[in-house]
Amino acid sequence: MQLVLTEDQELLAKTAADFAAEHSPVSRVRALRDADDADGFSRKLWRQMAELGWVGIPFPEEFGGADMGLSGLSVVLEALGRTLAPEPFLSTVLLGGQALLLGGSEGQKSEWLPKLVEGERLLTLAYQERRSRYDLRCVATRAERDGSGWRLRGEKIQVLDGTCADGIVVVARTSGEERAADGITLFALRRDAPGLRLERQHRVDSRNTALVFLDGVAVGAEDVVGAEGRGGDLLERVVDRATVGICAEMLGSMSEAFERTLGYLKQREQFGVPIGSFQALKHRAAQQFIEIELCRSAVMAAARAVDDGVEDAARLVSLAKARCSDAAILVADESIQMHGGIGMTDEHEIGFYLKRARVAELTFGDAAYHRDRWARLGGY
Amino acid sequence: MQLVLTEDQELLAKTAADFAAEHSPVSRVRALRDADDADGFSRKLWRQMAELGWVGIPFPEEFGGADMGLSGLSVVLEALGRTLAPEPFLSTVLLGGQALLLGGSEGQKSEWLPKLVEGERLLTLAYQERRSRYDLRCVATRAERDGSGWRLRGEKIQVLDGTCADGIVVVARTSGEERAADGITLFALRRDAPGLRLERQHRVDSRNTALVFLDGVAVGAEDVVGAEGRGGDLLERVVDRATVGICAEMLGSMSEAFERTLGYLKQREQFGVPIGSFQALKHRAAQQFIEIELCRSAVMAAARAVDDGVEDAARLVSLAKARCSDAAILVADESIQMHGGIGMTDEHEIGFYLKRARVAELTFGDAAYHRDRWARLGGY
Amino acid sequence: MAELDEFRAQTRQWLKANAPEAITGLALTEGGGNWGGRRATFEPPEMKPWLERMAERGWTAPTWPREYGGGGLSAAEAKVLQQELARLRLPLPLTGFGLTMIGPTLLHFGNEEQKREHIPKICRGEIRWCQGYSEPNAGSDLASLQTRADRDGDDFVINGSKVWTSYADLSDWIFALVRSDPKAKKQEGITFLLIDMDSPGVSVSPIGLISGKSPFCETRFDDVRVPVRNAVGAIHGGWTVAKALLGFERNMIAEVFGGQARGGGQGRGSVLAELAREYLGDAGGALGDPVLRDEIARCELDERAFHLTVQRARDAAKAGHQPGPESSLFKVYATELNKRRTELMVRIAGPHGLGWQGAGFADDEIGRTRGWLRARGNSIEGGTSEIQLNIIAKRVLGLPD
Amino acid sequence: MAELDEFRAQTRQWLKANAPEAITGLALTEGGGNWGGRRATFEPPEMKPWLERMAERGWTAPTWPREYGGGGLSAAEAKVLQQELARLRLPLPLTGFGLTMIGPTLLHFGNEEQKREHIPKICRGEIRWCQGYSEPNAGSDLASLQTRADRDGDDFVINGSKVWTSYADLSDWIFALVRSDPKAKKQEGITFLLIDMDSPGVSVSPIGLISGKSPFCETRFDDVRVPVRNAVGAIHGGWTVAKALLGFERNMIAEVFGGQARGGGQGRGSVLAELAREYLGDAGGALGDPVLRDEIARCELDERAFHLTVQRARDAAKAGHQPGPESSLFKVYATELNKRRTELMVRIAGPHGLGWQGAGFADDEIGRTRGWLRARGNSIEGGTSEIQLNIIAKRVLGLPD
Repeated sequence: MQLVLTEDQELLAKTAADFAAEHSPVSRVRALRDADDADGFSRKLWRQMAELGWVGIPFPEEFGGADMGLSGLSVVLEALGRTLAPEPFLSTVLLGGQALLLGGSEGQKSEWLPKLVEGERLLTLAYQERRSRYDLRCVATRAERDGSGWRLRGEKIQVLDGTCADGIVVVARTSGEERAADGITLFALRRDAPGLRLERQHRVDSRNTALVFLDGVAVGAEDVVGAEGRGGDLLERVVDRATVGICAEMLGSMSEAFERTLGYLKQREQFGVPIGSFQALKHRAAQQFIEIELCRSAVMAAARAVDDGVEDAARLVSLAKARCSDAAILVADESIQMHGGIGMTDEHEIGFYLKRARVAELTFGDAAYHRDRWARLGGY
Repeated sequence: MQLVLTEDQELLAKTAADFAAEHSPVSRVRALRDADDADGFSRKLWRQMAELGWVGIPFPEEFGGADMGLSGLSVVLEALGRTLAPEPFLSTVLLGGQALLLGGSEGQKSEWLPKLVEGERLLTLAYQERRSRYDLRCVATRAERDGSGWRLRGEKIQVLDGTCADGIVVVARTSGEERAADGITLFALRRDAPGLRLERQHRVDSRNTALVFLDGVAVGAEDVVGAEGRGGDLLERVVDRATVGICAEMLGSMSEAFERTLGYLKQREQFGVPIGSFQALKHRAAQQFIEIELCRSAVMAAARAVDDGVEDAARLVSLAKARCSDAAILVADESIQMHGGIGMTDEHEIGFYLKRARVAELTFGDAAYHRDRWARLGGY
Repeated sequence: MAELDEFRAQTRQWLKANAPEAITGLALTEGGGNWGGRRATFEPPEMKPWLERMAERGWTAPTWPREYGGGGLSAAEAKVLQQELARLRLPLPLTGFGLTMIGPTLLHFGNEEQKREHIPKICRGEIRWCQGYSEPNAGSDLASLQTRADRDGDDFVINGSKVWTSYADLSDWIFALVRSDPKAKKQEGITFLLIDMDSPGVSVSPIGLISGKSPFCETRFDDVRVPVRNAVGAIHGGWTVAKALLGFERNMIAEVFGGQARGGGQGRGSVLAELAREYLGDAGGALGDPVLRDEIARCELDERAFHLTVQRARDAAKAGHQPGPESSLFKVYATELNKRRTELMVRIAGPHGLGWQGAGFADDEIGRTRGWLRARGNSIEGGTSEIQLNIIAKRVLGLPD
Repeated sequence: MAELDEFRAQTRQWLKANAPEAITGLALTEGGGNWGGRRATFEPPEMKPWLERMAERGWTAPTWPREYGGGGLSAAEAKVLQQELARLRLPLPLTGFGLTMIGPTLLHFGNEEQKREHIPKICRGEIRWCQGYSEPNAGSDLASLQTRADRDGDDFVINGSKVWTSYADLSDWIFALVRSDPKAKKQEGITFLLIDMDSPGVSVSPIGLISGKSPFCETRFDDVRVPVRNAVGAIHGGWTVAKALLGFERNMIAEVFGGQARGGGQGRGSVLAELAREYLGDAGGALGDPVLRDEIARCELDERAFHLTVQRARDAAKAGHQPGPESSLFKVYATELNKRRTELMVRIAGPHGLGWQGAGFADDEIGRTRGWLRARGNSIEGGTSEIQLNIIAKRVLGLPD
C-alpha cells in the first residue's frame, strides 16, 4: 500500500479542482438551498461529471466504469468537498451502486450499472430507521412472506437523495428480532413500486434526504440483492465504502474551511495587527493543520485498504471516520470562532462548512461509534 | 450552605499558611524522601499540629475536638497541601478516626479518639486490595468464624501511613462473594495483633504506605466497628470524608504549583521577553486559573454538604474529586511544561507537585470513577 | 422596618386594584415582555393599561428620580415592589435598552436638557432604544470604529454603518458611537450620540444567522444629520461614556448567568440524562451508551461547579467581601459551557439531531439544532472568549503584555 | 546491479568470517550498543575485536571517505552492508554522537587539519563525543547562550556551563557553542568549538530527573584553555555550523519516529488493550471499563494515524516528491502522543500505577511510572512543543509574526 497519489490520480485531482472552482462554487449550494430546489443538486452538473468519467470511477470497465477504485474516487470527492458540491455520489455511486456491484445479480447489475455510470439513473440505499442510530443491524422494517415473494412494511429515514432516486435498495428483515445479526435482506425497488411513498426531509445541510414509507410493497426473489437473510455483511461492506467516500469529502471540506480561515487570519486586523499574529490563534491553527494532515493519511490508507481488500480494511475505515469526524468538527468550530461575528451570519459561506461538517459527522456513525468498532474489531 | 469562609475559618487558614511556610517548606519533603525516613513524616510536627488543635478539628468536643467539621479541616489541609506536608491527616483523622467516630462503639471511641486528638495515637484504614481498584465493595479479605470471634485472612495494599499506625481499621468480608454489596464488616486492630504483618511500600510521592498481611488475626465482637455485615455504607461515608480531605489538599497543591508557575512565567525570559507575555501561554494560564476557581467552589460545597448532612452530599463529594483530579493533573502537567527543562530535574521542586498530584488523582477514585458515581447517584 | 411594611401593604393593595386580571400569571420569557416604543404591540392588550398605570406611578423605573418620571423609591422599597410583583405573579410592565442601558447612562452623563427630553419617554415606554456600537471592521477592537460624524454647523453628518444592532428594526432611537475626530488617537476622537431613527438616511436591514432569523440588524447612516446637542458627555469624549455603559451591559450579562445558575443544576433531575434515555435507552438503570454517559456527567459536573462558583461570588458579596477574581471567568466559562452543552444534545440525538425543518423531525429536535448553531455565537458576542482570557491573564494573573 | 551482487556476496562472506559468534543475535536497545571512547566498556568482550575489525575496513562509518578512516562506500553499498548485518543479526560495531553528529559536521565544515585529527579517531571508536549546546538560562532561545570564550593569544579561555550534555560523564571531547564576541548581535558572536574534556577546569555532574537517574549532565568550564584552532568554521561564525548540526539532529529524531512507526501499531495486537485487560478485566469480550476502552481506542487511532503519516512522508519521498508539510508535525505529535500514552498506561493500572520502587509493585509497573515521568520531558527536549507549533504556524501556514 503506497500512500502517495499516482500520476493518474494527480491528474484527476487537478481536473476535479478546476471543475469545482469553475462550476461549483459554494454560492451554488446557497442558491439551491434558497430556491428550496426539489432535487437539492444539479442534474446537469451530474451528467457533466458522468461525462468526465467520475461517476464510473469505482466500477469495472464492463459497466463502462474506469475501475480506479475508492483511491481514485476519493480525490474527486475531496475536490468536490472543498466547495460542498451536493451531487449524489454517496447515494448513487457508493450506497446504491456498490450494493448492486457487490451483491447484485447479473441481471440487476446490467439493468442498473451502465445507466448509472452514464449519469442517467440515480440510486440510493434505505437503511437507516428511527431507532437504529448507527447500528446497521437494527432493522425493524419487515419483509413478510407473501406467496413466492414478500411484502415490505416499515419506514426509513434520512435516505440520501431519496426523492430523486430511480431505484432504492431497501434493507428489510426476513427473519429475526429488530437487532438480530442475521435475517437481514436487501431488496432493489423501483421508485414507482406500488406502496412506496417518499417525503422530502430537510436537514441542516439542506441536501436531499427523504423519509421512505413502505406500505406493503410487493417484491420477489428477483429483487433480492445478495443472499436472503445474510444481507448484514453486505450492508456493512457497502456502508464502509460510502464511509470512505464521505471521509474524502470531509477531508476536502475541512481543508477548505481551514484555508479560508487561515486567509482570514492573515487579512483581518484588530488592534492594528493581523489577528493571525496572535500566538494563541497560531497554536490553534497549527493544531488544526496537524489534525488535517493525519486525516489525509487515514483517508488515503482506508481507500487503498478497501481497494486492495486487505484484512484490516474495516478497521482503517473506522480509523478514517473517527478522526475525520472529530477533526471536521474541530476545524468547523474553530473556523466560526476565528471568523468572529461575520462567521455567525448566514451571508458568510463559512457557516455552510459547519453545517455540512455536523451532518457528515453523524452520517455512517460518529467518532465514538467508530472507536467502539475499532476496539471491537481489534478484539477488546 | 454559604460558600464563604467564616471568620474562624479565615483565621485558621492564616495560621495554617504561616505554619506551613515556617515549619513545612517543600525542602522538608525532599529531606524525608532522601533520608528514606521510616515514618515519611515528622512526629514532632504532628504533635505541634495537634497542639494547635488541627488534629481535633472534625471531632466533637467530648473527645477534645473543635467540632469545626470538614469545612474547618479543609482550610488547614489546603494550606498544608500548598507545601505538600505529608503528615497523617488522611490516615488518622479522616480514615481511621472517622471510621471510629461514625461507626465505633463508645468503648472504641473513648479508647482511641482522645489520644488521637492529642496527637498521641495514629490510626489508619486498610480497605484497598490488589483487585479492588476503586470499588469499595470489592473485598476479598475474609473474616472466618472462629468460635465467638473471627480470624482475618487476606492482604491489603497501599495502606496510608500503615507502618506507623497504632491502630488499623480493617475492612473484611464476613459473608458474600468478593464483590457483593453486603457482608462487609470493619474491625479495629492494634498494630501488635498476632498474625498482622506490615511492609512499607514506596509510591511515587514517597509518602508512607504499606502492605498489610493478615494471617489469621484473631478478632472478637468487641473489635467490630459498626454493624456486622453492613460495613459497606459506613465505609463509603468514611471514604467520602477522606475524599473531601484529599480534595482540599489537592486544591492547595494545585494553587501553589500554579502560582509558582505564574511566577516563573513572569521572571523567565526567552527571546528578550518574559515568556509570560506569549499569548498561547497566557491563555493556557487563564484556563488553569478557571479550573482552579471551579475546584475551590466544589471543594467548599462538598465540605459543607457533608457537614450539614444534606441529601446530595455524596454527589458533591464526587463532583469535587472528579474536578480536582482533572485539574490537579492539568495544572501539574502544565507546570512542568511551562518550567521547561528545569522542571524535569529532580533538583527543582515543581516535580514534587506532579508526583503528589498523580497519587492524589488515583486515591479514593479517579475522575472517571467519580463521574460514574455522579451519574449513578443521579439515577442514570 | 415598620415603614417598609407599610409600603408593602400599600403596594400590594395598589397592585391588586390596578393590575388587569388578564396579565396575572404571565411569564416573561427572554426577548418577551413589553418593549414599548412607537410601534409597540401589547400582548395581551391589557398590557397597555398596565403599562400606563405603572408608568403613572413611576414604577416602570422604580428607583429613578420622580422629576424625570421615575418612582423615586429607595433600593429597599424597589425590592419590595419586585417581591410583590412576583408574589402576585405580575409581569414587568416594561423592559428594554431604555431602562437597562441608555437611561442609567443619561442619568449619569446626560445634561439636564437631555434628561428632560428622553428619560420621561423611556419611563412611559414611548420610545424604544437600540445600541449602535459594533461595526463590520471593528469587532473585538471596538475603539477602531469608523462611522464618521462630520461637523456641519450645529449638526453632525453621519456616514457609516453599525452591525449587531439588536431590534434596530423595531426601535425609535439609537445611541451610537461615532468618530468625530478622525485625526485624534483612536479612543480620543469618539462621540456618544443619540440619533432619531426616523431621520432621513437611516436604513435598517436584518442580519440572518447560521441558526436562522435573529433580532440583529445592520443599521446604515447615509448623510444623516444629527444635532450636536445630542452628544452625551463631551464631544470627542464618548469613549468614557461607552466604557461606563459597557459596565452596565456586563452587569446585565452577569445577571443572566446568575439567573441560569439559580435555575439549573441543583436538583437530581438531569435534562441531558433524560434526553439521552430517550435516544439511547437504558441498560440496567444506566444509560445505554456508557461513553456518552461519561460525557453527560462531565458536562453536568462542569455546570454544577460553575453554578457553585456563581453562588460563591454571590455569597462573598453578601458577606461584604470585595468581588474576587472568580467573577472574571463567568462570561467565558458560561458561554463555552453552553456551546458544549448544545453540541452534546445534538450528538445525543444522533441522526435526529440534524433536523432543520419539516418532516421527520420533532419540533424540539429542530429547536436543538438551531440552539446548537446559535450558541456558536455566545463565545463571540459581548467580548470573545479570547478577549476574556486575555483579560484574565492580564488583570487577574498579572501576566505581562 | 551485478557489481552490487558481487559486493553483497563478498560482504556476507567477510562478515561471516570476521564476526565473533558471541555477538550474533544481539539486539541494540536504546542507549545500548557500543559508544566507544577512552573509557569504553565492551559487553560482551567480543564487541572489542568486532569493532576493531570493522573499523579496519572503515565500516564503522561506511560512507565516509577512506582517507579519514571511513569505508568509502556508495549509498547503495552501505545499504547492502546494513542489510547483511541485519540478515546475520549482527549489532552495529559502534554508535554515538561522533558518528551521527560531529563527524558529519567536521566533514562539511572542518578544515583539513581538524578532519585528519578527529575523524579517524571517531571511526575507530577511540574518542567519545558529547554535545554542549543548551545552557541553564537559554532554553528554547538557544542563541542567547552565555558561556564566554575570551581570546588570550592562541587560546580561548572558557567560562560558563552547559546543561543537558548527555553522557558527558562518559565522554572524551565535547563540541560546544561559546560566546566569543559578547558585543555582537546574539547569533553573530558565537563560535563552534571542540574541547578536550581532560582539559583542566572542565567538571561534570549528573542531572537527576523526576523519573530518576538520567544520562544528562551539567558540564562546567572554569578558565578552560582551548586552542583557537579548535574552532570549526569561522570564529564568531559558529551559528551557521550549529544550525546545520541541528539539522542532522532533527534527521536523527525523525529517524527515531520512523523507527517507532515501523515497529508499532500495524498489527491487531494492542499493548494498551492487553494491559487494560490485565487490570480491568473483560465483560463479554470487551474491556471491563467502557470509558477507558474508548480512551484506549482514541490513543490507538491517533498512533495509527500518525504512523500512516510517517509512512505517507516516506512514500512521497520514495516517489521523488519534495518533503511535504506533514513532516513538520512529527516531533510535536510523537512526543505529545507519547505523553498521553504513558499517562494512559498509568491510569489503566490505577493504584498499581503509582509504584516508585520495592514491595507491592511489579517491575513493569515501576517501569511505567518512571516512563510516564520521563515522557513529560519529551515535549521539552529537542525543541519544545510550543516552538514546534510556532514553526508550523510560521513556516508551513505562513502566519505573520
